[in-house]
Amino acid sequence: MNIDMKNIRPYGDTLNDGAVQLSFTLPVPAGEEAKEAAKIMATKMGLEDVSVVYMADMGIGFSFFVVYGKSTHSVDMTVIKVAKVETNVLNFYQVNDYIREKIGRKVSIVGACTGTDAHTVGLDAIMNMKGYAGEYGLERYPEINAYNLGSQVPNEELIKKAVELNADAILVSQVVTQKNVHVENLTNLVDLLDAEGLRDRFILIVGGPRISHELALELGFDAGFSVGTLPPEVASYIVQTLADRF
Amino acid sequence: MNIDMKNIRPYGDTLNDGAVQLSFTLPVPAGEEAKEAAKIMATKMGLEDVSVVYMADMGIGFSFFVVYGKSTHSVDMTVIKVAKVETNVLNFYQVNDYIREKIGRKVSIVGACTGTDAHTVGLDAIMNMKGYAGEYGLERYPEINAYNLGSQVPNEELIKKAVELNADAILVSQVVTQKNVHVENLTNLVDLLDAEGLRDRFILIVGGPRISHELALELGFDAGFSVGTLPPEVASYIVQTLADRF
Amino acid sequence: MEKKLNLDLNVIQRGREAARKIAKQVQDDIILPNTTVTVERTVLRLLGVDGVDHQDVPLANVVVDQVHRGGELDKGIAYWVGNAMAAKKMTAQEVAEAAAREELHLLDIPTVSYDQIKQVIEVEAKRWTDFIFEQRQERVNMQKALGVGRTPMVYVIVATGNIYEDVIQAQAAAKQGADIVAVIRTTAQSLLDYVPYGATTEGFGGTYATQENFRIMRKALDETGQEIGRYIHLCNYCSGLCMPEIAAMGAIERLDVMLNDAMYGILFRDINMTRTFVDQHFSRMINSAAGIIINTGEDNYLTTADAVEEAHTVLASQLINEQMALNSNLPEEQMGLGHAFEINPDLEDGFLYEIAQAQMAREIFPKAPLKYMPPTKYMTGNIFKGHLMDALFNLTGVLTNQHIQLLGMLTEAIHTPFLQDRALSIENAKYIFNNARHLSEEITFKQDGIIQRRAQEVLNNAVNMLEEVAELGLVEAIETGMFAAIKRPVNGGKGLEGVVAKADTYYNPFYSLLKGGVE
Amino acid sequence: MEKKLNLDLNVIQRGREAARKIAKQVQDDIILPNTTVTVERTVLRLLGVDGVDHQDVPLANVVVDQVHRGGELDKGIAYWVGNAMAAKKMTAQEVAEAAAREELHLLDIPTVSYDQIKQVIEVEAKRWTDFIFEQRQERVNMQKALGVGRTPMVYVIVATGNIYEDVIQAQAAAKQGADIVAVIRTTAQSLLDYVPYGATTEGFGGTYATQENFRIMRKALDETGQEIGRYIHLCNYCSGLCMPEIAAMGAIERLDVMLNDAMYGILFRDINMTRTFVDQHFSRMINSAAGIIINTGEDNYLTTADAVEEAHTVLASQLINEQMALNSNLPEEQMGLGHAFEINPDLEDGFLYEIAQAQMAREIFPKAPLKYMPPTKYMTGNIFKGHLMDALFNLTGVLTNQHIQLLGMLTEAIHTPFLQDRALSIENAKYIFNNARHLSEEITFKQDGIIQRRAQEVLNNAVNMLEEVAELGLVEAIETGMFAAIKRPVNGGKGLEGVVAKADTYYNPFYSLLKGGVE
Ligand code: B12
Ligand code: B12
Ligand SMILES: Cc1ncc(COP(=O)(O)O)c(C=O)c1O
Ligand SMILES: Cc1ncc(COP(=O)(O)O)c(C=O)c1O
Repeated sequence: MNIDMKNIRPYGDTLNDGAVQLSFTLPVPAGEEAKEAAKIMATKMGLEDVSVVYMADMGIGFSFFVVYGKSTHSVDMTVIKVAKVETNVLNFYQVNDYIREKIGRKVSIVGACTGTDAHTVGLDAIMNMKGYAGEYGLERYPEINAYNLGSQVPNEELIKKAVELNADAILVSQVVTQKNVHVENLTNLVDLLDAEGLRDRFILIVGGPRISHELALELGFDAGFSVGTLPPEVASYIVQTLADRF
Repeated sequence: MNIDMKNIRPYGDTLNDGAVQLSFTLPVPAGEEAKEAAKIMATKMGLEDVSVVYMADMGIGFSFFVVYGKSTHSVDMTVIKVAKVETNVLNFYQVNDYIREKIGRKVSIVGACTGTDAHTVGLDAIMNMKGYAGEYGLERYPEINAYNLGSQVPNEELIKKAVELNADAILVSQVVTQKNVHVENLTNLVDLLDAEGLRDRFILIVGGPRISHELALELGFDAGFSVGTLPPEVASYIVQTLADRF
Repeated sequence: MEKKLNLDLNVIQRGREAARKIAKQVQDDIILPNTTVTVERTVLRLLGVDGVDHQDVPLANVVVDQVHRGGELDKGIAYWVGNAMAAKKMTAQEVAEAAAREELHLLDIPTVSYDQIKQVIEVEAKRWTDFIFEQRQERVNMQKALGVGRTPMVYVIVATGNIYEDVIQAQAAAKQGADIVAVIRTTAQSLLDYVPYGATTEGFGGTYATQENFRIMRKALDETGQEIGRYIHLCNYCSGLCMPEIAAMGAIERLDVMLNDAMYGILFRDINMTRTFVDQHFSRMINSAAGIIINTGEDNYLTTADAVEEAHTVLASQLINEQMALNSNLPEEQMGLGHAFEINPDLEDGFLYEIAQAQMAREIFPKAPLKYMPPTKYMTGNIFKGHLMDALFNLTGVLTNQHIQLLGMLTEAIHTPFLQDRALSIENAKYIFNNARHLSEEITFKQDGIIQRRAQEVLNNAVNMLEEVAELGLVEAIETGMFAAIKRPVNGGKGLEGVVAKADTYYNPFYSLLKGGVE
Repeated sequence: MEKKLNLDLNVIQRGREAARKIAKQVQDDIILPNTTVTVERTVLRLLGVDGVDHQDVPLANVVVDQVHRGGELDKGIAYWVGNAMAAKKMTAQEVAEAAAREELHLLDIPTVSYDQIKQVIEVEAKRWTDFIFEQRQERVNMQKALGVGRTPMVYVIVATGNIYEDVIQAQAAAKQGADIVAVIRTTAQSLLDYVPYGATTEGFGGTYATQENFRIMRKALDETGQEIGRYIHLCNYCSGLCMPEIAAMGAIERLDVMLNDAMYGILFRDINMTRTFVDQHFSRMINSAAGIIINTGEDNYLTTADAVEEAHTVLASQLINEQMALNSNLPEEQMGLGHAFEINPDLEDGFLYEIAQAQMAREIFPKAPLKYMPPTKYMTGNIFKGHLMDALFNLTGVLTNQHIQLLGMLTEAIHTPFLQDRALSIENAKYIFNNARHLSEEITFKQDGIIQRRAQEVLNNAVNMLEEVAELGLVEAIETGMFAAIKRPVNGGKGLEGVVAKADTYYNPFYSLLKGGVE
């Protein structure tokens, strides 16, 4: 197929047909007018050949719609550049060897779910002995001293501990993102570190299902990890960045 | 709630939050760049706070996405006017009484699935004795002579039959809409009728799941019926329009 | 397989007996005495005739039409073409080409002896039947080498209208987990009395079934099969006015599955009865020899009728299809008898009735690779609800050990499947098949419960209907609208002009050659 | 109810016995000897104390803090407030208001006789317990008049953070078919040692549980219930540092269902053990009297642990919750013991394991209104797949006769439910419940099959665990991490400072009054 990378369009069953599925609720009662409103909404989004294929009354004078249409928009793939964690991924043994060879001392890592966040499963997946998806967590790495502070840790306390334990890296987990609470909380951590002149002392990492590396950089972190991250990826990034910084 | 009818926006869990769900496939391999492309696509559609919540490889270097975001568009409900079939809906008995009183002779109706369309269920629902959803079809109406020509009837033949049977109304069913074949086929029927100077002789009606009254008017029909139409609605429209035309 | 429905074996036996009687009468009175233009064109194709004339008319049509117009088709085209071959020392293809150039009229050539004709024909016929058996063996070899998907096998459709676009969709489907890919045929084709030629890119709601299209798709699926290490089955439509020709094309191009029903054309396409009965018989002999699984079309009954009220017509039709297939020497292992999950989703306990119907089919046809069709009629634009209906359908499939699961699409009421619709569908099936893998072995149904009673009731109704049909004769039963409430007169319908009563000397080498091929 | 799992009744009996022993030890050693600040505040609330001081501190806190700071809470707040009431001829509310204005110090008032105190207090206490019984009767009346949804009852959450927005969502949910609406509580509240006051509009991932919010939502649901002709149940969280106070608020405002677990706070919120055990006991006495169904939180075990490996911890916890509830005089009919559908969807036969677990809970607790929690952990941004997982969950619910089905949302991994998510969820449940309505009565499981063996294995593991815990004592078991692999020291955790050893003269009229209320 002849795909024009400068003008990528959605694909249904024919190249560039632009096929897109939408669903949304409008705060108006079901009926022909509501259907028309849904169609106008889709049209404003740049869809052509709009079909409002389903309308349902939501019980309180609101209506839910399923809509199909053909998007007139296209995306230029050739100019997309996404910030990515660029270090090589080493395995458990390689990471430990790397530390022994290039760093020559144990690496200290502190992690926490900060703010009001109590979702520890993600951070535990990275840090706990047991690990995740068959990969040991950082606590199991002989060359790493990993400290998992658990949930709902205030930023102040996290910094205090990191200093105390002479951490090389700080791992923050943020899962709850309602009303952008994670952005606030993460910004606050960077501000606190800056204020105390500690920002450059740590490799600062954040993870969570709605985190991207890009967002992490934006917020002043060194790296961000998202859905499906495995412990070796994080360990690899930390040890190589650490070695580079020497 | 204080709903501004001039600026209706999608509703997720808070008025005017603009919440919209999207899904589509892009012809690029799964990865961070593809995810970014999906985000750009959604942004071009006027969404803010875009979350690409799911990406899946489609097996051939294409990727499927589920996306949520907040639409910045709004719709002015106060200016929406939708063409609707405006006649009152009479029941079976009322329709027959109406014919007896206002028309004074039997009403003749011819119906067909035209072109290559072989989906007879919809037309049968309106015409067959048995009817649909508990409502008798037109064939059961004592004051109506209903002729169902069945499926894949060429427009020429339909017109011939309508003339032959001195039809008051022609019912066309169109279910297949791929490549807009229904539009072509329906336009062709109107053209043929026009060419033979027969257009005004018949009440011209079309039905089908992707038909709207508006589309029907656009294409030169008198009325259009869609999903869930019941026989009395169609009968009521025909007899009242007929009486008006006298 | 464990029996769970407490069905009365005697009642089943009675049903089979009635169906056998029905099929025998059709065989004796209609099938054996007649041939058709497409049967004869098939003979030509199996003698190596291929290609089209300058007006794109297939050579097989050119030749058969010549003889049919001359009123001499009753001897069989093999006789006439054999005569020309022997007289002119030409191959069948050369004869056809000459006829197309109007340089040769088959009826004008002086006739040689019957023995001479037989000699040239049998050699050629044997060559091509052998090729079909080789293709069959090739399938066996490839399946052994690559392995096949476990049952219920995942069957999906592609329907873009363009064979090259279809290839992309089909390869994607295979990679997503499909075991069988059916290329939906363009809506106008079933009533064409010829098979279009070459690669095509402009179908309508489907793609033309042509031999070249078969070849292109076969190659593509073989490649993907190699890549992913699983044999991918190819399916098309052996249905309409060219049933046996498509069977031949499918046999040659190693298709694996074919839609092929003994009565579908009569009822749902208004094709003449005699034409259909004769055509289906010969087409099934070819499918049988080629090791192709046929799929019957019982799901069609439920697109117009109510799936609860008319459930027994599905079983009745399955039993007739079975007996007709046996008369074509098609083994049970290739009988993909159809049925469908089409009960109104709002019905209380509808899921129990679906289980009853599916399990009943499984128990009555224990060796058949049953083909289970998804909800379509009650699908709406609510793709979310539709996805759930497909989930219960998939669960019923694995719970009742269906063999071929034609996956439902969440967008059924909207459009032919998008790439992502198919992927979501496959994900649906794979999730449920795996998550409920051994549920079937775990569960038994209550004695005289809703499920057992429902199955027993459907069986009884079907057998009563079959006995009535046997009494009446199938022809009269169809004439009076006993199937799908559709009435078809014996002398009505399309393609009647292509039916020819066989002469005593009728000659067609394939009846015996194909029969010989299957154990 | 038919038994399908062939569970050994002796093993179940052993499990109950061990749990009884565990609960008794906690009752004797921890619960009976102690009281807590929230228990005492509850006493005040049940004597009619309401409102906050100029700093928004609830009057109940003001009064109890005064006495607690003075080191005299061990006699029970009823003693001190009763003394003030009798001495000053004030109502409890007047006493509290005066204390808030710092015009009155309870410990400085000369003491009257114990009999006098008892006299004023019992009248007041009886008035409020009677009111609770009236509310209970009111529920019965309304349910009789309006009818209730059939089981599995459809339970959905609202979680906007704003009580008025919650009302809209809740009323829509009821109209869409919900039977129970739970107002999710803001994430920070469980660790507050007071109950916020008044209507609130700024919660975070949920809405504050306040008495006024309860009242607003109760009124809204009663209205909608009248409109649609079905009683709509209201649920909130009786959990955290204010368990019994919230129970009292719920009893007064006629909530119907309350999240209320004997160990959840200890394990998942790091609340002190003694505090939790004492608080849950008193809270359950109130729930019992008010006819409120409690929901225990066993689903939480599976959010961190594997649902296959740790399945037995769910059952062990259910049995402990049951015995502790019995010690609070809570009847089985109000024990909404929790469990969850959280097995990895990629597991072969995972659906069978889910059925085994759910059916096991049903058979072991035949009278309990079990609360079944949906898949959450393995939900992803793939809303289509998620909707299917919820479908199998719903099917398991109806197949195993669950009482309360907390509906999963297709957007579980993304956001708290949108209006449409909830509607699609309800549609999912209604479709499946209805379509498989009597499946449960139809199906039996194979003797010694996967399902039976799985249930037996989980039961055995749970009973072994309980016997070990009984041996060790629950305190030590928790200290050593036997539950959810979380270790909590007896002297650690939040709220320990609010625990007070009762004096011999400890006075709390409600222990006896509430006990008397239930048959
Ligand atoms: C389990 C769970 C809980 C458990 C948490 C138990 C525990 N100890 O963690 C309990 C039941 C306690 C809970 C409670 C709540 N939850 Co919750 N919960 C979930 C659930 C079901 C799964 C989360 C999970 O464990 N995922 C599995 C892990 C492995 O994935 P992960 O976190 O993404 O981690 C991976 C990567 O992101 C990355 N990663 C994550 N962190 C880090 C850190 C670093 C440094 C690195 C390198 C990588 C990394 O690596 C991990 C492994 O690959 C989700 C829904 C869902 N399916 O996602 C809701 C969800 C996250 N919860 C939610 C909410 C709202 C709550 C509550 C606030 C509800 C309430 N009002 O009571 C409470 C309060 C909790 C609080 N104060 O934070 C919402 C969040 C909505 C939003 N977007 O803001 C969700 C999405 C559910 C929903 N739809 O409403 N929850
Ligand atoms: C049943 C069915 C069939 C049956 C038809 C049997 C028959 N005798 O009608 C069979 C199996 C034969 C069939 C075949 C095909 N079908 Co078909 N079929 C359907 C199906 C499942 C249901 C349609 C139906 O019966 N609906 C029920 C009736 C009652 O609803 P209705 O038609 O909307 O009618 C109501 C209103 O619209 C209105 N109405 C309709 N007509 C009229 C007329 C008048 C005058 C008035 C007033 C009102 C009115 O009133 C009716 C009652 O309320 C749909 C999928 C779906 N769930 O919608 C696909 C569908 C319509 N089919 C489709 C296709 C592509 C085909 C084929 C072309 C596939 C192929 N290549 O083989 C073939 C060819 C048929 C052809 N030549 O037209 C597509 C159409 C895609 C598109 N948008 O173009 C669909 C959507 C499936 C899909 N996703 O691919 N099909
Ligand atoms: C046996 C059979 N043949 C053919 C078809 C396809 O339709 P057409 O006749 O248009 O090829 C079907 C459709 O369901 C079928 O079941
Ligand atoms: C018993 C119980 N209480 C409370 C909660 C809610 O959490 P929180 O402690 O934040 O109120 C849950 C959550 O699942 C629970 O199961």
